[in-house]
Amino acid sequence: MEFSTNLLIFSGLALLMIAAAMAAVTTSRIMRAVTYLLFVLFGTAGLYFMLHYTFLGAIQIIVYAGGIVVLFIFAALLIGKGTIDITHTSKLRYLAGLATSFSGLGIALYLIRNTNFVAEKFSSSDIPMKTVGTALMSTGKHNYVLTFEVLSILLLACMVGAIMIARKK
Amino acid sequence: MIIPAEYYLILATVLFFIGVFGFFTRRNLISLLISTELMLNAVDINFAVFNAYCHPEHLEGFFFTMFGIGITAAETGVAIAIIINVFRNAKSIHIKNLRELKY
Amino acid sequence: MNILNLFVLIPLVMLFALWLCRNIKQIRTVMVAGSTLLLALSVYLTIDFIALRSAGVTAPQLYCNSWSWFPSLNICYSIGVDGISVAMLLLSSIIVFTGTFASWNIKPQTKEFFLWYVLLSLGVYGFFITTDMFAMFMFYETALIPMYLLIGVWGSGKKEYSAMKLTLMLMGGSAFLLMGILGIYYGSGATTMNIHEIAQLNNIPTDIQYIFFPLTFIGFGVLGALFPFHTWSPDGHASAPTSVSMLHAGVLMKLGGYGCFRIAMYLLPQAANDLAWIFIILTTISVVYGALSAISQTDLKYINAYSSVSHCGLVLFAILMMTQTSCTGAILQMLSHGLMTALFFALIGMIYGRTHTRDIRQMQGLMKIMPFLAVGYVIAGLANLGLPGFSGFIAEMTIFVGAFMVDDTFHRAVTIIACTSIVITAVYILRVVGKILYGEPTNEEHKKLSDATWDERFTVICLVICVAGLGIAPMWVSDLINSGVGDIITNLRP
Amino acid sequence: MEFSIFILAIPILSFLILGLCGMKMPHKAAGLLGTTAIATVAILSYIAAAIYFGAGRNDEGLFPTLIPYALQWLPLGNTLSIEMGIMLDPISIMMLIVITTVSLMVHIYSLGYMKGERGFQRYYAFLSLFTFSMLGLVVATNIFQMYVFWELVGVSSYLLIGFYYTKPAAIAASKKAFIVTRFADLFFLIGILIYGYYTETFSFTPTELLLSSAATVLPTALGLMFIGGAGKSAMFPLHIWLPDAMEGPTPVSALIHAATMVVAGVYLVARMFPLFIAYAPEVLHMIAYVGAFTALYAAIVACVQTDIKRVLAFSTISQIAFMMVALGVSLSDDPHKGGLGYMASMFHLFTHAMFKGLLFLGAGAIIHAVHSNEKSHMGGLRKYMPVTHITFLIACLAIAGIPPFAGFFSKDEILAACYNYSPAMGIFMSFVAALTAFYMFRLYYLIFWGKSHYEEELALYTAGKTTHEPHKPHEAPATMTTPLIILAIITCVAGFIPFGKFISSNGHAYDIHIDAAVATTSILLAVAGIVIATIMYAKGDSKITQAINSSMKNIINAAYHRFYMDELWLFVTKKIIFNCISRPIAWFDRHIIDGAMDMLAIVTQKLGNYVRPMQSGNVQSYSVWFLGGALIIILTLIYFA
Repeated sequence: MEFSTNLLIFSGLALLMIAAAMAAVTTSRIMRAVTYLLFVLFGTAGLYFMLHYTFLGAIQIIVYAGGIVVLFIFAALLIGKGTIDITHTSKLRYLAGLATSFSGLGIALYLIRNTNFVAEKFSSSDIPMKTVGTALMSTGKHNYVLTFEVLSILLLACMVGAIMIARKK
Repeated sequence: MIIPAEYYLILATVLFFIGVFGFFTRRNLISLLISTELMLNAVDINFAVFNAYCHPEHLEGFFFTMFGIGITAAETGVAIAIIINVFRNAKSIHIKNLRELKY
Repeated sequence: MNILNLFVLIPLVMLFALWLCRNIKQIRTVMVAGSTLLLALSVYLTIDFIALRSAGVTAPQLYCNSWSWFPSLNICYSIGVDGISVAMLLLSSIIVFTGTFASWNIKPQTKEFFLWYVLLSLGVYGFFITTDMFAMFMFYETALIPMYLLIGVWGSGKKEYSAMKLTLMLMGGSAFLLMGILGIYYGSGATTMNIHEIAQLNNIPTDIQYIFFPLTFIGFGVLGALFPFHTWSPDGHASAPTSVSMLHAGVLMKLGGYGCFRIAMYLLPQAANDLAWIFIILTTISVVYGALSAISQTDLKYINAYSSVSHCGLVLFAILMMTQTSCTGAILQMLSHGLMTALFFALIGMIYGRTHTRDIRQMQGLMKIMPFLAVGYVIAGLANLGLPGFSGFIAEMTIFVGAFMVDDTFHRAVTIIACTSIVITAVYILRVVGKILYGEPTNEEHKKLSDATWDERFTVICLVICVAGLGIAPMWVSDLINSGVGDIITNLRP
Repeated sequence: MEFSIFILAIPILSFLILGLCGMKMPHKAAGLLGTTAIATVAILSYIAAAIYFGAGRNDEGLFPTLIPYALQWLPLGNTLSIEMGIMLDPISIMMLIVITTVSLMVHIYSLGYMKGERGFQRYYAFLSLFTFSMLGLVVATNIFQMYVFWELVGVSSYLLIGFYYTKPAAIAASKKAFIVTRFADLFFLIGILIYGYYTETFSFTPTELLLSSAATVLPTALGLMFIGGAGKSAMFPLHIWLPDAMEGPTPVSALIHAATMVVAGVYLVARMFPLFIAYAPEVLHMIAYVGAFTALYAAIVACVQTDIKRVLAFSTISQIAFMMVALGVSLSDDPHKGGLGYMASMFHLFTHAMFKGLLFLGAGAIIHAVHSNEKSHMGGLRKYMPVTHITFLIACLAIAGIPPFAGFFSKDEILAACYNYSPAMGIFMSFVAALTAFYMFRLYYLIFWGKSHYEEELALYTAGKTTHEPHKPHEAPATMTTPLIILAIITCVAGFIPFGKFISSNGHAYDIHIDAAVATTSILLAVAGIVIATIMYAKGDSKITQAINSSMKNIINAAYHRFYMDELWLFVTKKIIFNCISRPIAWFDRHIIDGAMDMLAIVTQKLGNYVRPMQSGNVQSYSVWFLGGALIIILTLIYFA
């Protein structure tokens, strides 16, 4: 039963992600939090695979799991002692955060439940790499070369900026 | 069976609000950043899901997610640079100790 | 070129010139030249105005002109004067002129002081020449804001507190005022902000008038020291530097009375007639209460500030009586009080500059030490208590005679109550004169002090001449004012 | 009569010159300038009087009322306006003569009396100002002009009483004088307002039509005006300022507080007399009662005062009260039918000005000689100051009402008028007249007779008991004695002026005839008073005096303190008005009214402080609020959508 396999995988991923996410925001050690975050990110990549966005999944793993998490780890290591003790805030604020989050969640879920999405056109085939490449590198409607270039420059700028900021005086 | 889009959306929402909760309650700059990542991630999922379920003929959500990931990377880089710098100056990254910038 | 524009242009040029000034000599030159020019201009305007009137020009406003400013809201820069505004312009010029000499040695930051001073006078002049409500409001605000800095920076004593209090209370008043102006504008349904055009339409519904008359009247009344909104006055005056006190009590407080008359009463005649009694009670309280409070004060400036409350109360009181005579009296009282109180504040400033105290218990026998200032003070005091031959007398008498013309018990009673202020005034004036000027000087420090310098003498003499001039020959001013008052009264009492 | 403008112009010019550049002048120049100016004015007044009375009566048998100048000074609405002008009629001419004569005498006298005083020029400037204002007052064409000058004389009086401005008593006295009269003027002003509104004019002679329409309010208006007059003329209970006003230089007391300003109230009532008689006779009689009480009160107080100027001050109050009584007892405007009082009052005003001026100037000469106001420093002065003695005696005889001196004639007319009104009033006033004779001669004996204070001191000094050599009293210089002599001569002859020929209540000539019965009684009573005084005081403190003093200790003590009227006033002003009204109001203003304003500010600030932590800069709490707000908005949208 194909569908049940899918559902099973999805359920597993979902549970993993939620559990990891919760752990990430509650654990008191940064290294652990980062590790839990890593699980969530991997789970997300899994979701992309399930949606047949293989390329996206790959990027997710490479950039997020491979790049960003490493950055976090470095930061945590660099800061060292300061990272150990993550204290939670005052009880009032804790409750306020909890309440807002839950009510937000409730509203969002309510909205999702009561919204009818447009016709399901889900195709279960992978997007060819060529399509992605063409769209990324050409101009015109639904093509993204400009964005791509802008993003490249942004990344460059960020790199330079990060170096400038973090550099020792 | 195709998993209904709602399932994905519900998952993303839950993740998002976990991130929100973290953002509200944590007191450490890196933890805050982690919470932010959670939220961004949830949003990315949504983009992909909507793309896949509603407009598969175009790849807008796909690319949005892609660029989002890219920007997240950039943002994290800068943020971590700042955090390190702050730590270097203030010897702490607990936000309750970081009040000098206000004045 | 309309001559009235010069009243705004000259201060603007002065501002620019002051900005360029490098040393105190240049600053003084600019100030003296500018204020003399303004004085000459207003004297010329007065003469020309009287000439035009006696040549038979009967238009309510002369030298009218209008430039559209913000067309979508019908805001115009429209100007024009009647007898009242001419008189007020003359008063302002005299005070600005003498105030310049009174602040001859102001320190520190002389240049900045005079910049704000000129900006303040710009607002005052602009207020009196415009006939557009919005432009009027704008000039009003222009005059208020510099006051904050002038008191806050160059004042003495609790200056920050006083400046803040004064500004906040006056700004509170102008918030009411803005509501009132908008109410009048929309209530009349007019396509203009011009006061006279709105007055001619005279179609503001009565219920709207009932709402906006109190707002407008209180809005201006705060500046006119209407009880119970007068408390900025003692603190503000006590802290302000001499020339600012002069300008404030002499001219700025008159903006209140003028505005009440010109906008609140003129444009909302129905409500003015029906609601006047409330404000008559308040102003009567002002008159007597201010005078009684003055009796037991010990600070010279407080005494004078409360005296101003009493006298300005009389202005509003007279306006509310709504007879031709009482309103003429009100304008005369504005002129008279402006000159007298400026003289008073100038003298107090000069005395304070020497003795470094304003506490009447610490001064004695100043007549022997500084005869000129002491004689000036006695003259100012006598003028203030309404001695014939000085302006105070004719103003008060015109008001009382005018107020007595309203033939009912309520008005009669309040008039008689207001009359008692002339006795109370005598008490507090003579108390001060007796305490600080007469007797043998007791304070050794004070014995070494010198009498007035030339610039101080000049200020005092100018003002004394004006006060006496108005008091001895009141008929021409009275004629000048009468024509302007007539219009408004006709609107009020059809 | 166009030259009459100079009568006003010269004094004011003299004031301006002396006031502005007097300080740079030598004393002598200033004094001469002032004196010359007033002499010119006096001569002009005499010429004016001569021309006016010389021109004779018109067809109706009246002296015409001339108004050589009148200009509109201040228009007040459509009907009313204040005019400034000059009006000449018999009483204003009479006043001109009185004022200029006494003023001239005082000017001359002051050359000697004030010699070497600091502020000599200022003194002359103020005298000129006073003369100007007083002249302006009497020639006023309307009630408002009168009020204007009324205030001006008030202020000149204030300035002159406070002439010795370093003396605390003088400062207090000047303040008191001004404030008390100002208080009375308030009523005067209200009276004028009522009068002006209902008669639609400030003129003394409104048209009959307007008057009859205003008839119901006229008594009120006139009554209020009288209160103003009572303040100036020191009627009980507004008299308290006058004795204190003696702190001023003595010539000033002679001019202002004896001869001219204080009779302004009488003049006012006389001015309004036709209206009083026609519309408010009951108010007029009220005036008579007030006057009679004041006369008695002041006479009793005068009997026990020790300061000679105070005695004279109370005597002045008493004599002015006589004038008021005379006006008040008038029953019609015909002197033959009960209107005698008007003429008598004016006559007494005239003669009183002369002999009271003389008394004050004489007192000034004595004070000048002994350097004290107290009777205990005097005694036996007749040897040292013969001229002063003789002139003072003449004045005392005049005021006591002994023929042939001026006072006899005028007082006799007053008493005749009183008897005509009611016998009770006549007897009462005769008694007061006798009291007058008594206290004046008491004063006379205390000053000029009895043991000489100087000789006692000298004896002590020669015996070596004191080291302080007493100052020998000496006769005053010629500048001071000349005015005394002139005034004494006037006092001797003024009674023979056929006063009724010039001034009477209805303007027609009236022959003064002396009522034998009244005259005899009054002379007898006066002589009785003098005899008692002689017995008691001629030889210093006799046994009788001591006996009387000890038997009536309480009354004398009370009278000495003026029956505690000053204390009462002080209680009202200081305790009630200052401490119970003004202080609380000032406190109320600072703490309640201002407190309310401050409270607004404080509340705003508190609110601000309360809200401020929300703007902590803490992004987390911002985001909580943000999300919370967003959620609320979304909920609302969902709810309404």
